[in-house]
Amino acid sequence: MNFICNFPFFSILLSLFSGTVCSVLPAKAAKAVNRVVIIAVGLMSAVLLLYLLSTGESFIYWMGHFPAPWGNEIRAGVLEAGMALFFCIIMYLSMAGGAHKLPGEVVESKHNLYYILVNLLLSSLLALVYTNDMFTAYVFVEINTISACGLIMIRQVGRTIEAAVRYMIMSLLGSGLLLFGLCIMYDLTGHLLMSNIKESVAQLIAAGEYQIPLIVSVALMCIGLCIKSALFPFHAWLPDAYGYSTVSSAAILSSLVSKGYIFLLIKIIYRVIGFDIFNSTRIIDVLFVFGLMGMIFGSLSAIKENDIRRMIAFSSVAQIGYIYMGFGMGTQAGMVASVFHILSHAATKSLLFIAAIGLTDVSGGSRKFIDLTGAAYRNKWAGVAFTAGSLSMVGIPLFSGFISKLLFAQAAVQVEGKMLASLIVLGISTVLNAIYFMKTVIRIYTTAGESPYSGVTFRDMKAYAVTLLFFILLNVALGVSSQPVVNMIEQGLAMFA
Amino acid sequence: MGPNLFTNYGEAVSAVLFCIGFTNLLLQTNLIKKIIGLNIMDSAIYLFLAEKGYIAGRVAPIVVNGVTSTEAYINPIPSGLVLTGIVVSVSVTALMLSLTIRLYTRYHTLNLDEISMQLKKEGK
Amino acid sequence: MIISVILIPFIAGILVPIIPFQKRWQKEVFLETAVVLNSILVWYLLLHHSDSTFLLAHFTGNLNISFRVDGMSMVFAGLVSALWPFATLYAFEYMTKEKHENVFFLFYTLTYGVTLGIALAANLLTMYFFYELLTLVTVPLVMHTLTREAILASRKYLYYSLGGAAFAFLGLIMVIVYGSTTDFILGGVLDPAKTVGKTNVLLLIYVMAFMGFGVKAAVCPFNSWLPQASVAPTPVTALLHAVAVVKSGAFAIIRLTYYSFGTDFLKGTWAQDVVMAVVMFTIVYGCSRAVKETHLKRRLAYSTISNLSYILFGAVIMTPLGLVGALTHLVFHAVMKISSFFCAGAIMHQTDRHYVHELNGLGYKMPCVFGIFTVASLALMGVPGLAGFVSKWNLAQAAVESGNPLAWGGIACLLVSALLTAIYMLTIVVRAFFPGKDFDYGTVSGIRDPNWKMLLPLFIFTVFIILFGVYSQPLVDFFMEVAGGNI
Amino acid sequence: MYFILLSIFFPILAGLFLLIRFRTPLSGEKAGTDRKPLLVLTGIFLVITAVFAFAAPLTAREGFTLFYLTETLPIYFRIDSVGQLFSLLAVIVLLCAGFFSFSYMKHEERESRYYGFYLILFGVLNALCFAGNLITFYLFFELLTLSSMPLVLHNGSREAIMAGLKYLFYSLCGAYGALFGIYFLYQSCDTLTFTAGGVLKETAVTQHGGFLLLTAFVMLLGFGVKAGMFPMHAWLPTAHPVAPAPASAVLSAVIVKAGVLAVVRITGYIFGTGFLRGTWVQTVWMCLTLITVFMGSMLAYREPVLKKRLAYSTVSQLSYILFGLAVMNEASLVGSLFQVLAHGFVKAALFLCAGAIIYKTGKTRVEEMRGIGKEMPLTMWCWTIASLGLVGIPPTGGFVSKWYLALGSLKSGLPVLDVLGPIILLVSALLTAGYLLPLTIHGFFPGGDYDYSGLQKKEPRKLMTVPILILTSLPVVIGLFPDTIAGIILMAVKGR
Repeated sequence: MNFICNFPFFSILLSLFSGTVCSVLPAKAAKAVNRVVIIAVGLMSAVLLLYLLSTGESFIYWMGHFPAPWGNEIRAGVLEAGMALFFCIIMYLSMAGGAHKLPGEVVESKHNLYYILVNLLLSSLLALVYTNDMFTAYVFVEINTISACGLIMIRQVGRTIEAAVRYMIMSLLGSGLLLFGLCIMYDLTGHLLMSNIKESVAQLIAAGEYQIPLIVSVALMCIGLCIKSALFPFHAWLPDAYGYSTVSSAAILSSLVSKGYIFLLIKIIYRVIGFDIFNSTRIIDVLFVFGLMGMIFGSLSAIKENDIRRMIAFSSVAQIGYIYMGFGMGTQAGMVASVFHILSHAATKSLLFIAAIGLTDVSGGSRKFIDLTGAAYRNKWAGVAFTAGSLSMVGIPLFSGFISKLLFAQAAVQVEGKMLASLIVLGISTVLNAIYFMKTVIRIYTTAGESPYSGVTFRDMKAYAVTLLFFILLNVALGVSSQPVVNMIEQGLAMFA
Repeated sequence: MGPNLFTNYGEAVSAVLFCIGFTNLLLQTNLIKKIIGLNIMDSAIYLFLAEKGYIAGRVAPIVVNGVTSTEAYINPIPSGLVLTGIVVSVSVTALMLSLTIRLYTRYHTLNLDEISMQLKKEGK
Repeated sequence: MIISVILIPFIAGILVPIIPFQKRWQKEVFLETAVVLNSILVWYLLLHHSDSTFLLAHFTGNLNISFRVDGMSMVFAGLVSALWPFATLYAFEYMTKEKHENVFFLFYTLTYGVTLGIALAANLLTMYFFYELLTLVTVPLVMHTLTREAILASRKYLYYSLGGAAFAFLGLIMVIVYGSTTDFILGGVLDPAKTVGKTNVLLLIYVMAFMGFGVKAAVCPFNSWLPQASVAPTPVTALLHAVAVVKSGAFAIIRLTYYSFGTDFLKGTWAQDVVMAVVMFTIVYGCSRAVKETHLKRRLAYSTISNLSYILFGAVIMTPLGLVGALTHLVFHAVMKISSFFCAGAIMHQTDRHYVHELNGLGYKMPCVFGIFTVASLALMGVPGLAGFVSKWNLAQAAVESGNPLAWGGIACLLVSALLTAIYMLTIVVRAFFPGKDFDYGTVSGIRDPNWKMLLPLFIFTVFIILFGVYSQPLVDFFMEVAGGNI
Repeated sequence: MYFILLSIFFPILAGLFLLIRFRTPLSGEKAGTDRKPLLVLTGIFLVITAVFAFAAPLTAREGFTLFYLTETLPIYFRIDSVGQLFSLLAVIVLLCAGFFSFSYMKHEERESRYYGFYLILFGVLNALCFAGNLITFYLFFELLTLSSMPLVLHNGSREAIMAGLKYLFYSLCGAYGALFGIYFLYQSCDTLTFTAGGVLKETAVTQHGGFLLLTAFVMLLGFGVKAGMFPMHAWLPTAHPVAPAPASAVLSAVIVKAGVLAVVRITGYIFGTGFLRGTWVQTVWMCLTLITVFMGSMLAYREPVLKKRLAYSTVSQLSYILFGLAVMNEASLVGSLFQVLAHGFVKAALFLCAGAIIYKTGKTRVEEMRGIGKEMPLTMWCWTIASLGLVGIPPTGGFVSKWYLALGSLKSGLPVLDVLGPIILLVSALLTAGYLLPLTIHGFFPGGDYDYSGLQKKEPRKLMTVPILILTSLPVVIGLFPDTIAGIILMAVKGR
C-alpha cells in the first residue's frame, strides 16, 4: 500500500487534532494554524488526486486492522479527492476573504474558538467525503451540524442565536430521520459498511424481500439529508442562518456544509443503495419535483428580498434545487451535472457572499438595497466580483454557471418524460436569476442622487482583492476548461459503482 | 399486518415514539419542549436499535463469568451504536440547552415565535 | 485575421479611458481611426474570405469557439461595419453635451467588436456567447445618463435580454443534442436519425428559442424594453437599438431557423404558424403603439419593433426568397432607421425637444434635418423609388410565392403597418412643415441645422436610401446567392 | 419619348425650383409685395408643361423603359388613348385653375409653396396618364397623394391640417389595398404592362381564380378610395372644401379621376373585363357605386356650405363613372369616359365659380347667397350652365354621358341592376338639380323682400372669369359633338 493512501486519514486527523490544539493557542496563532492546516490538507488532497488519477482506481483504507465487515473503513476515489481539494480551496478563500470582518463581529476572546470550529468543520466534511461507514457518517453529520451551528452563533447577536436554534432544530430533525433510516437499513442488511450494505441490498432486491422497509429506509435517509441541505420546502432555516452569521461562516455554510450533505447523499445513492435501484424507486420523482419547485420558489423569494445577504441566501435555495433536479433525472449525465453544479455553486456562492460583505462595508454596514446604491464605485473590487458572480449565476458563457446549465440541459434532453419540465423550469429560473442578480448589479453601479456613504472607502483592500481575484479566476477556470473537471467527475462516479 | 405489528411490538413502539418526538421537535414553540421532543426522538431510535440487537435469552456482551462463546451474548454492535448515539445526543442536547439559555436571558421567553417577533421589532 | 477585427475594437475601447488624451479632438481622431481601420479590415476580410473556420478555443466536449465568414456573416458584418464609422462620427458631436464620455466610448467601441463576433460566429455556441456579451456591454450604454428612468430601462433591458437568452439556450441545447454539429450550415444540422419521434418537442423548443432570441428582436410580447431603452444617448439608440442589437436578434433567429434547425424541418409545421402569427401581430402592434406614442424617440423605437418583425416575417416564411426578403429589409431598414434616429438625435441635440408636439414649425428652421427625415419617413412607408419599397416588395413576393395562406395574411399586416407608418411618420413631417396658421414663429427662433459631423452621416444615409430604392439589383442578387447557399 | 419625360420631370423640377427659390421668410408675415416674378415664372412653367404634355402623344406612341426599380420592375411609360384622354382633361383643368389662382391666391400666405406643389402635381399627373405598367402607375399614384396633400392643407388652419391628414391616410389606405393586389398580381400575371384585355396567366386563373377575384375586389376598393367610392368616401367632403378654391377644382375635377384611371387600368388592362364580368365582384361593385351615387346626392342636397355641397356632388358624380366601368360593356365604358371629361370640366367650373364668389364676397353658405346673381351675373351664368351640364340637360356633355351609361346598363343583361341602375341615376339627376339650381334661382330671383340697396358690382377680374368661361364652354362643346367624341372614346375603349 502506497504511503499516499494514508493521506485521507491524515487529513481528517490533522484537522481534528489541530482543532483541539487551537483551543489553547492565542487567536493569532490559531489563525495561522488554521490556514496551515487547510493548506496542508489541500496539498494532501491534491497529491492524492494526482495519485488516483494516475492509478485510475479507488482504494479502501482500514481503520485499525479489522477487515470488513467489522472494521471501520475509509474509501478514496477520484471524486472524493477532488471534492476534498475543492473544499479546501473554497474554505481557504472564504476564510481569507472574510478575515477582516472577524474582529468586528466576534469578540476577541472567542477568536480561537472560531478557528476550532472551522477546523472541526473541515474534519467533519473530510470525514463525510471519505468515510465508507454509515454510522461514522452519521456521527460526523452531527459533528458537522454542531460546528456549523457554532459558526452561526459565534457572532453573538439575537438574530444569529435564533437562527442557530432554528438551524439546529431543522438539522436535528434531519439527522433524526437519517439515523432512523440508517437503523432500518442496518436492521435489514446487518451491515454498516457501505460496500457490504450494497451487496446485501442487491441480494434483497434480487430475492424480492423486504421491499417496503427498504424503500422506507432510503426515503428516510433522503429526506433527512434533504432537510439538512435545505431543499425546498425545508429551507425555512436557511436565510437567517446564512444571512446574519459572519461572512466567512456564511460563505462556508452555503458553499460547503450543505454540499457535504449532498455529497453524502450521492455516496448513499451510489455506494449504499446502488444507482439503478435508487432510480427505480419513486423517490427520484419526488426529488425532481422538489428540485424544480425549489428553483422557482427560491428565486421568487430572492426577488422579494430587500436584504442583499438574505437574497444571496435564497438564491442558494434555488441552486440546491438545480442539484436535486439533476438527481431527479436519474441518469448518469444528470448526476454529473449535479456534481459539477456543486463545485460551480460553491465557487460562485462564496464569491458572492464575500463580495457582498465588501459592498455592505462601504455602505455603513447596511444590507438594504437602497443603501447599496453606487457601492461598486466605492469598492471597485467587490463590485467587479459581485458582477462576475452574478453573471455566473445567470449563466453567461465563460463562467462556471453556464457550464452547469449546459450540462443540466443536455442531461435533461436525454430523459424522455422529464425533459420539457426541466428545460422550461431551467429557462424560467434563469430569467428569475437574471432579475434579482441584475437588479443588484445595476443598483450597485448606480450613482443617482447623493449617497450618504459616498466618501466611505474600504480598508484592508489588498488581501481582500486577491481573494476575490482568486475566486473569479476559479470561476472562470471552471467555466472555460470544464472538460477535465467533467471527465474527473465521470471517472469518479464510475469508481463509485 | 395486525399480527406482524403485535409480534414486532418493539419496533412499533419505537416508531410511534419517534413520531411523537419528531412532531414535538417540529411543532412545539416552547424551546424546552422541543428539546424534550428531540430526546424522545433519539431515545426511540436507541430503543429500536436495542430491540434489534437483543436476542432472547442472552445477556449483555460483557464478559463477567469468563464465558467467551459468542452464543452467550447478544449482538454487541447495536449496543455500541446506541452508546455512541447517546453521546452524540447528549452533546447536541447540551448545545441546544445552552442556546436556549442565551435566548432566554436576552428575550425572557422560551417561545421561539415570540423571539422572532421581538427580533423583527428590533429590525436588525 | 478574423479574430483581429473583433479584438481591435476591444483594445481600442479599453485604451480610451487609459490613454490620457490632452484634447478632445485627439481622442476623436484616435477612435475614428480605429473604427475606420477596423471597418476596412472587415470589408477586406469579407471580400477575400475563405471557407476555412478559425478555431479560437475548445469549450467543453465537442463545443468550440470558432469564426467563419459565410454569406450571412458577410451581410451582417458588412452592414455593421459600414454604419459604425458614421455613427461614431455622429456620436462625437452628440456626446459633447453628455457626461462620462470615456465610459461611453469604451462600451460603444466594445459593442462594435461584440457585434462583429455575432456576425462572424461559425457555430451556435459562439454566437450565443457573443449574444450574451452583447447584452452586457450595451447595458452601460443604456444606463449612461444614470437617471432613474435610464436605470429602470437598463434593468428591464437586462431582464428581458438575459431571460430571452435563457430560452434561446434551450434551442442551443437541442441543436447540440439532436444535431450532427453546431456549425451553421444552410439547411440545418438536425440529424434525422436522432429526431425521430421527437418532432413536437423540438418544435416546441424551437418556438421557445425563437421567442428567446426574439426578445432582442423585440417580438411581441417581449418588446417593451426597446421603447424604454430609448432613454440612452441617441447614437446608442440609433445604432444599437435600430441596428446592432436588435438586428442581432433577427440575425440570430435567421441563423437558428435556416442554419441550425433547418427550414425543411420547420416548414409547414405548427411551429411555423405560431411564430408567423406572433410576428404578424407584432408588425401591427408595433405600429399602433407608435401611432399612440408622443415621445419622438420612443415612437421611432416602436417603429423599429414593427420593422424588425418585417425581417422576421421574411425569415419565418422559410423559403430562400423569404430569406432574401428578410436580408433586404435587414439592410435597408438599418439605413432608413439609423437615418431617422439621427434626425431625431439632431433635433434633440439642437433644440432639446423630445415630444412630437414640440416639433411644430421646426421644418423651416432645420430644413436639412427635416428634409432627410421626410425622405426616411417616405422610405419607411414604402414609397416606390426609395429603399423601403424594394424590401417590402421582396417580402411580399416571398410571401405570395410561398403559397402559405397565413403568409398572405401577413402581406395584409405589412400593408396595414405601412398605413400606420404613414400616420406616425408623416404627422411629424406635417407638424414640422405645416405648423398651422396661428403658429408663433418666435418659439423656434435661433434654432439651426447641426454642424457637418452630424449632417454628413445623414446625407450619406439619404443617398443610400435613394440609391437602394432605384438600383438595388446587385445587392438583391447577392442576397439571392446567400439564400441559395452559394456564398 | 423626350416629351413624355419633359412633361413629367420639367414641372417637378420647376416646382422644386419654385419651392427653393421663393422660400418665404419665416416670421409668418405675408410673402411681401413682390409676387410678380413668382407669378410670371409659374405661368411660363405651366404653359411650357402644357405644351410638353400636348406634344408628348403626338411625338411618340411606343413605350420605353426609364430604368429598373428591381430587375423585374421596370419604370415604363407608354401613351395610349385612354391616357391621352385623361391627360387632355388634366392639362386643360390645371391650366385654367392655375391661371385662376393667380388672382385668387392674392390673399393667401406662402404662395410659392402652393405653386411649387401645384407644378409638381402637374408632373405627377402627367406621369400617371402616361404610365405604361402597374408599378409605374402605383409609384406615381403614391406621389400624387403626397404632392397634392400640401394643397389641401395649404391655408394652415387646424381644420385644414386635419383634413389634409385625413386625405393622406385615406389615400394611403387605398393605395396599400391596391399594393396588396399588386403583390399577388405580380405572381399571377405574365407582365404588369397595361395590355387591353388583361394579362392574367391562364394557370393562375384556373388555380386560384377565387382568390384573384378577392384581390381584384380589394384593389377596386383601394383605388376606389381616391375616386370617393362608398365606403371610403369620407375624406372627400372633408378635404376638398378646405383647400383653396382652384386647388379644390383640381382635386375634384382631376385628382379623383386618377382613381378612375386606376380602376380603368386594372379592370380593362390587368384583370380584363372578361375575367370580372358576371362575377360577384361586379355585382358588389355595382351595388357600391349605386349606393355612392344616391348617397352622395342626398348628402349634397342636405349640405348648406357651398363647397362642401360641391364635394358631395363629386362623390356622387364619380360613382356614375365607376358604375359605367362596373357594367363593363362598350356603351357604358363610352359613357364613363365621356362622363370623365364632362364632369371634369363642369366640376372645375363650378368650384372656380364658388371660388370667385368666396373671393369677392366671402360668403360660403348657400343661404347667404341670395341675390348673388345681381352682383356677379357672369359668374352666376357660368354656374347655371355648368349646373345644367351636371344635371344632364341636353345639349351638354352630361346628358350624353348619362345617356350612354343608361344605355349600357340596360344592355348589360344583369338581373335587377340593369334597370335599377338607370333609375338611381335618374333620381340622382333630380337631386342634382335640386342642390345646384336653387343657387341660380335664389341668386337671380332673391324674392320680393330682398333689399337691393346694398348691391354692388362684384364681378371679378378677367384672370378669373376667363378660365371659368373656358371651362363652362367645354362641356357644352363636347355635348354639341357627341358623336365625334364618342367615336374617339370608342377607339380608345377598343384598345389602341
